[in-house]
Amino acid sequence: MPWDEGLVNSLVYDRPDPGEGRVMSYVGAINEALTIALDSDPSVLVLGQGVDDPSAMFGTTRGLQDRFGLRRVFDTPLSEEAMMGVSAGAAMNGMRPVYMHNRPDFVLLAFNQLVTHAPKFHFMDNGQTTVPMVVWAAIGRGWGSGAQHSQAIHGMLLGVPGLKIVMPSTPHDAKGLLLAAIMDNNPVCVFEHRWLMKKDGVVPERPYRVPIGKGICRRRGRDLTIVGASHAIELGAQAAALLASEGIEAEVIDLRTIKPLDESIVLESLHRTGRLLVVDTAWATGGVCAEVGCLAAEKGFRDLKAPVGRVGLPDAPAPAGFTLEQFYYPDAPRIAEAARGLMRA
Amino acid sequence: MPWDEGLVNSLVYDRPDPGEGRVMSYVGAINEALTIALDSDPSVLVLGQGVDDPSAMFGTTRGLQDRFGLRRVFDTPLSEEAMMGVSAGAAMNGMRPVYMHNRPDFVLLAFNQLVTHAPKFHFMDNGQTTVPMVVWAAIGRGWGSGAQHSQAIHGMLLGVPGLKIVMPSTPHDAKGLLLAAIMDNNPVCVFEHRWLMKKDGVVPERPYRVPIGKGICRRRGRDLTIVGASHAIELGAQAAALLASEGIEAEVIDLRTIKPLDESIVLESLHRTGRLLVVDTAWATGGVCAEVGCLAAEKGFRDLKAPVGRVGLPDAPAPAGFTLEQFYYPDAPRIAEAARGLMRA
Amino acid sequence: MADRPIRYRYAGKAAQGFQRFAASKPPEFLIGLYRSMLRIRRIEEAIERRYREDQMKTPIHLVIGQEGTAVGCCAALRHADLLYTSHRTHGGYLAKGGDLRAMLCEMHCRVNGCVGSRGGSMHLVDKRVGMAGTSAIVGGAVPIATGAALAAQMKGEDRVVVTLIGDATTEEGVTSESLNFAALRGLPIVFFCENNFYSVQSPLDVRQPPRSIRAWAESHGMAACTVDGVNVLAVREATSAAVARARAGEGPTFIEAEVYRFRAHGGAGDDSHTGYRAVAEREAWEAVCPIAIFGGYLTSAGLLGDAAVAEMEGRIADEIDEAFAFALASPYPTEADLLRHVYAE
Amino acid sequence: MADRPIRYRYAGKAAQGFQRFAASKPPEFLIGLYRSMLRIRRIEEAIERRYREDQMKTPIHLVIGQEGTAVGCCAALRHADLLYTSHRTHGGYLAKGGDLRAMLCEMHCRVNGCVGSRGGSMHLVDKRVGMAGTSAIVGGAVPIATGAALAAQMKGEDRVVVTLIGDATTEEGVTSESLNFAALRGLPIVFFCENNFYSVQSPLDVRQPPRSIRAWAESHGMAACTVDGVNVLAVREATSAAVARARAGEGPTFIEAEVYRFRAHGGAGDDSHTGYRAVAEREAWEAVCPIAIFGGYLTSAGLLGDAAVAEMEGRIADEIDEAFAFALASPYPTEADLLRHVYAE
Ligand SMILES: Cc1ncc(C[n+]2csc(CCOP(=O)(O)OP(=O)(O)O)c2C)c(N)n1
Ligand SMILES: Cc1ncc(C[n+]2csc(CCOP(=O)(O)OP(=O)(O)O)c2C)c(N)n1
Ligand SMILES: [Mg+2]
Ligand SMILES: [Mg+2]
Repeated sequence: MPWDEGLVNSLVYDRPDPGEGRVMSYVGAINEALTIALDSDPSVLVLGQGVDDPSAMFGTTRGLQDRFGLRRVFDTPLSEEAMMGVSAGAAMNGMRPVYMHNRPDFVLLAFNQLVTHAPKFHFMDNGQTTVPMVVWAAIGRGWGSGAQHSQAIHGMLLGVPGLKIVMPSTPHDAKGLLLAAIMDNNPVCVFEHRWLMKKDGVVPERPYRVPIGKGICRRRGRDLTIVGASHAIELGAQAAALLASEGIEAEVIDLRTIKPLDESIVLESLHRTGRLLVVDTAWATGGVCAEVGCLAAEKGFRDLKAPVGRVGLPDAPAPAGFTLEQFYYPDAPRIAEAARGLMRA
Repeated sequence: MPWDEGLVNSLVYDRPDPGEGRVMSYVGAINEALTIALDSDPSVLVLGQGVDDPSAMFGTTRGLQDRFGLRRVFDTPLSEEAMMGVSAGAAMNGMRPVYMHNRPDFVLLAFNQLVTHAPKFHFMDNGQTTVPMVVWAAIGRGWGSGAQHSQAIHGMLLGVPGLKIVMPSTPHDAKGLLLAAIMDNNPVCVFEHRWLMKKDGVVPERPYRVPIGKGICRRRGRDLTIVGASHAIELGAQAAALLASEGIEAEVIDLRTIKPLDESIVLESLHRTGRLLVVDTAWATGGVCAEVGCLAAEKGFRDLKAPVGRVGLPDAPAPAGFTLEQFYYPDAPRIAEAARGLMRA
Repeated sequence: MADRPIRYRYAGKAAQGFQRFAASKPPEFLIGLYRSMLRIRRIEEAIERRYREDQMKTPIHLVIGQEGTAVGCCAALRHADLLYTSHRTHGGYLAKGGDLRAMLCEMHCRVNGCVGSRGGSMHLVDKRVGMAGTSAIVGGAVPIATGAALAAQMKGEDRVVVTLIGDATTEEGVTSESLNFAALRGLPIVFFCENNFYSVQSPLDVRQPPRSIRAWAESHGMAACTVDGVNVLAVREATSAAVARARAGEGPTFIEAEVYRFRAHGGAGDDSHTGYRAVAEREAWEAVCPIAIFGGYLTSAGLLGDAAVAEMEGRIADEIDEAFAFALASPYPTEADLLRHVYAE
Repeated sequence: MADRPIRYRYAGKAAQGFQRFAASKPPEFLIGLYRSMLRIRRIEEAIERRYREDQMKTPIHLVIGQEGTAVGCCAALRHADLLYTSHRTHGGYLAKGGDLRAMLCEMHCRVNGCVGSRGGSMHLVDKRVGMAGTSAIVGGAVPIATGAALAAQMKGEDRVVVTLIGDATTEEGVTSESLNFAALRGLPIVFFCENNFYSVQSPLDVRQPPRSIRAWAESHGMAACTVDGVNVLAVREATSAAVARARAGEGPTFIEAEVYRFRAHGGAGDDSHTGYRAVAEREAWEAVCPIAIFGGYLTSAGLLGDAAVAEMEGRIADEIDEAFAFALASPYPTEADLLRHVYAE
């Protein structure tokens, strides 16, 4: 899919977290996390449509079945709702399933289990049961994925009590957040973005966890705060680079976890910069943009020097054709333009 | 369920829209809307679990099957996902189904059809097909409904392009919005609230539509704006009455439609009052509170004199027991207290 | 109003059906089954009677008339085996060895209810006795039970999972998905379907075409049988065979038992007079009350006398009185309890 | 790498299977079927060849090898009958009378594509020819087609609905739900299952236990049959019988046809070498290519000669060249197109 890849590769991105570790790909980092988890905890399972097929879930599950066996790494029927419930039931009885989906769109088939069951049992039975499971999916974009194969649904889940949602933006975090998610005793959704899959980054070899619920500052700046997660951080960082060349210093805050949200990292940055732009890979209406924007108005109001800005998808389904896609998806120039608007406001 | 009813009836509520019409119950108003729609348009269908049973969907569908026949008013199997798709397919082929659910929780089983299919077809096939269907559900609260029978899911759907969502607060609007929804050429969700079902109000006898996408001011006030929809308006109005006795004049804006949102009515009110409190029957995180709060910070920032406030459910599943329920659900005193906080801020 | 025609007739052998199964069983065992059914009946009757006093603020779904299935089924289980049910929990909970006090406390919204007043009647869970999970969403527990069976299989535990479902539950797609997965993996699970011909007030024939539920289940590739649901011994025998098969690693079984509920779907009292089913239909089934016919059989076989029954009744009545008194004297949860167990540590 | 063993073998009569059905048919009719299959094959091959040029930025799912089902099935339909398909749309669209130019424009992301570049290859829809709806969500179109059949039944239209599904589609719960509803209502619909033994790269036996898909469908209470999917005449005959039944008000039919796709699940070229299926398996099925064996039969029956075939090929090649040229010369959508048709008027 060269059209896509051309676009993806044109995104210049500074290596994050230079330090201990080797340069490896995002996919490799996920594969390593799964390997460590399977290796160190016999209760970990990896399941999902095609996790053992030649394309191996973008490569993230490559080799796992050979190494850990058919029992622990397995393909599933096309029954998203049941397999989500099966994962919850297994989790309630001592296993730690990692249920992987090619696309978040398919998770919508399982909302009854994901929303009304898995995250509520622990509360409903007064703490008798825990439901340590991971639901993993990679947001599609481009190459004509279209309206039914590119939905970013994380914003829909912000109001679901008992659920945690992480969205890594670097290979380092992809490994560390996935390990944290697998070891967490709650249902955790891990939403990846396809455009991150081939990025390289520095990844420590040892097992480590990136704490769930804590954001990180990716770039310091005094003029405004750009907040986001996952691929939005890549776009935000590019925009920040554009802005820097114009003398505007943007701080880039990577939420890493969107539920529970690290409110203080956002509010502290806002305190310094006074301006907030929220960027998300999903629709601008509702979702992360709305939540973080409202948070600023609610708890950071005294620091706000300008209106809150949001950059996300317009209120339309994703078109399939690549020309329409280019109008549809926000990019660094558009983010930078929104930031300039806030600076003028 | 007298415990519940005691609580419901203790809510004093001024009759809205005095004017043309008779006093009738909320349930009666819905029944009248369905009757008019079935009577005037042979393509209208009413379906749902138990729409023809003795309890008749809270009474809203009472008598419809006798009058319009088994073909047009019918019970369904327990197959929420398929029946949502059946409704969409029928709508795409000339019918106008009104698919009714006892509780929004059951709509979650059909999110694949509701989110990924019905609202996208018109866009995806370039306008060839329209999908005029109504998905109706009444939010549960109280009497031990618990975590799986009281979810208010409207906030999850705010980011779904192509969908409209209405939430009436009075019998007048229940009739007018439902008629507008049935005549609309798009999928429209109508979320009711159980606690409104037995309220009386003045309802014109004639067919009329309350326009989708337009809010209404329920009470004038200069000090702050309380925004909400459905049962939140009842609570907001009570809170406004409490506040008035202390000299605080709250304006109460009833959104009526939460998607597409009537931004201007919110922003105009905010322009007058400078303070915004959003009240919702769902979780305060994400959803309507976040969206309207962010809107204020984005487009009404210059008018904001104080932080935005939100009152909704805490980030926990609904407990079943009535003592816990009372701690869980916000009421007028709590809304008033939040308003006082904004006045002091 | 004239009664409507009888739709669903009992097809079994009533008291004539016991001899075949009773022969080889010790008297204490048979009397134990009788006592267990009688106890459930009396508990349900007490709940029903006292429900009108409004101390139990929870939706109830009585099993009066369906004691034969709950008791017969659980009599085939060991303590370590797991039971999952839907909304209709009382019979399963008690038959699985549940704690009456904990149940009544739950129904009275007390903090020492089996789930601390978070679940109410529809969500009785008690891991101490293998009452492993319940869902108020029809079909919701089915894949979860399947996942529990997967966990048992993977961990090599000598543990069988049973899930009690209703006839309408077979209409939910997730049930088909779960049967497929259970058959595919040869899981140690028994799907026990109590076909009581109604879903709330909707009769089977408006929800399913004339076809056999058993054959439908069988077509998923698993063993399946039908059993007379009013015959506690037949139920026990069929379940034992299924459980033995599961324990031997021979995979899942689906059991369909025709039964009848003598009361309304929910709440206290019968509702046949509302016209959705014939009063005569209910009466015809009451004539084959699972307790009365088994009692009759035991009496005629010389295993049970009036004195023994009187003693049983006395003990049960005392237990019930004591448990109610205990519940009514128990404390309510406090506000501090509300936010516990939203997330697991 | 040694080839893996063959899992799925052809069980039909190949060329010996035609005589039975051909006898009564006029030669033009038979030749028309051949031409139709050949045309689809050549179109698919051209798409495949040119796909590597990167002008078609859309995920493709070729039907090469499965022409017999698409053509045989649609040959039993009238213009007014409706076809719904999943992601694998090309065969159905062309066989139903679709417009090659509109299809190729769509695949080239042009504004005059059949859905204006909003859908791409997975969403070919064209109401002019009864290509009524497609979904890229497996099973997504099944209840929608069922709803279309409901509409046809209610409106008394002489219209039959067919939905083409895959083997994996029977694992989605919504399919079971839809079959139940169609059988319950005796809807004029044909569920046509192309069992090609794979879902992407997952073989049938890791997704379903050894059981018959036909028997499973039948257990829902509808007529069901199996047919040799490489025999275009047998497919046509079976579909005609099903359609006649539907038209006569005798309800739905499920048809299972065993077929094989010669190419990868998606994209250009075969992928058997990756090891998920045997190369020898593909080759064995290629030996019973639906076009070759039918061509062989027609030749041996004296109905088709080299010259006629050459002429056919020439015309088809011209049509294809012209349509590609047309597509490549067609305009792209503009930004103004993006937000059209989000909502219907
Ligand atoms: C998904 C879903 N749809 C609808 C309901 C409402 N509901 C609660 S119980 C019930 C009846 C279920 O019937 P069945 O499975 O036969 O069990 P029974 O009540 O007869 O024991 C229904 C429709 C629900 N709880 N969940
Ligand atoms: C609900 C859902 N799950 C998974 C997918 C990914 N997917 C796309 S096509 C496909 C294979 C479907 O197999 P089958 O129904 O047999 O059709 P075939 O591709 O063999 O024609 C899968 C799994 C999807 N599109 N939708
Ligand atoms: Mg039932
Ligand atoms: Mg297939």
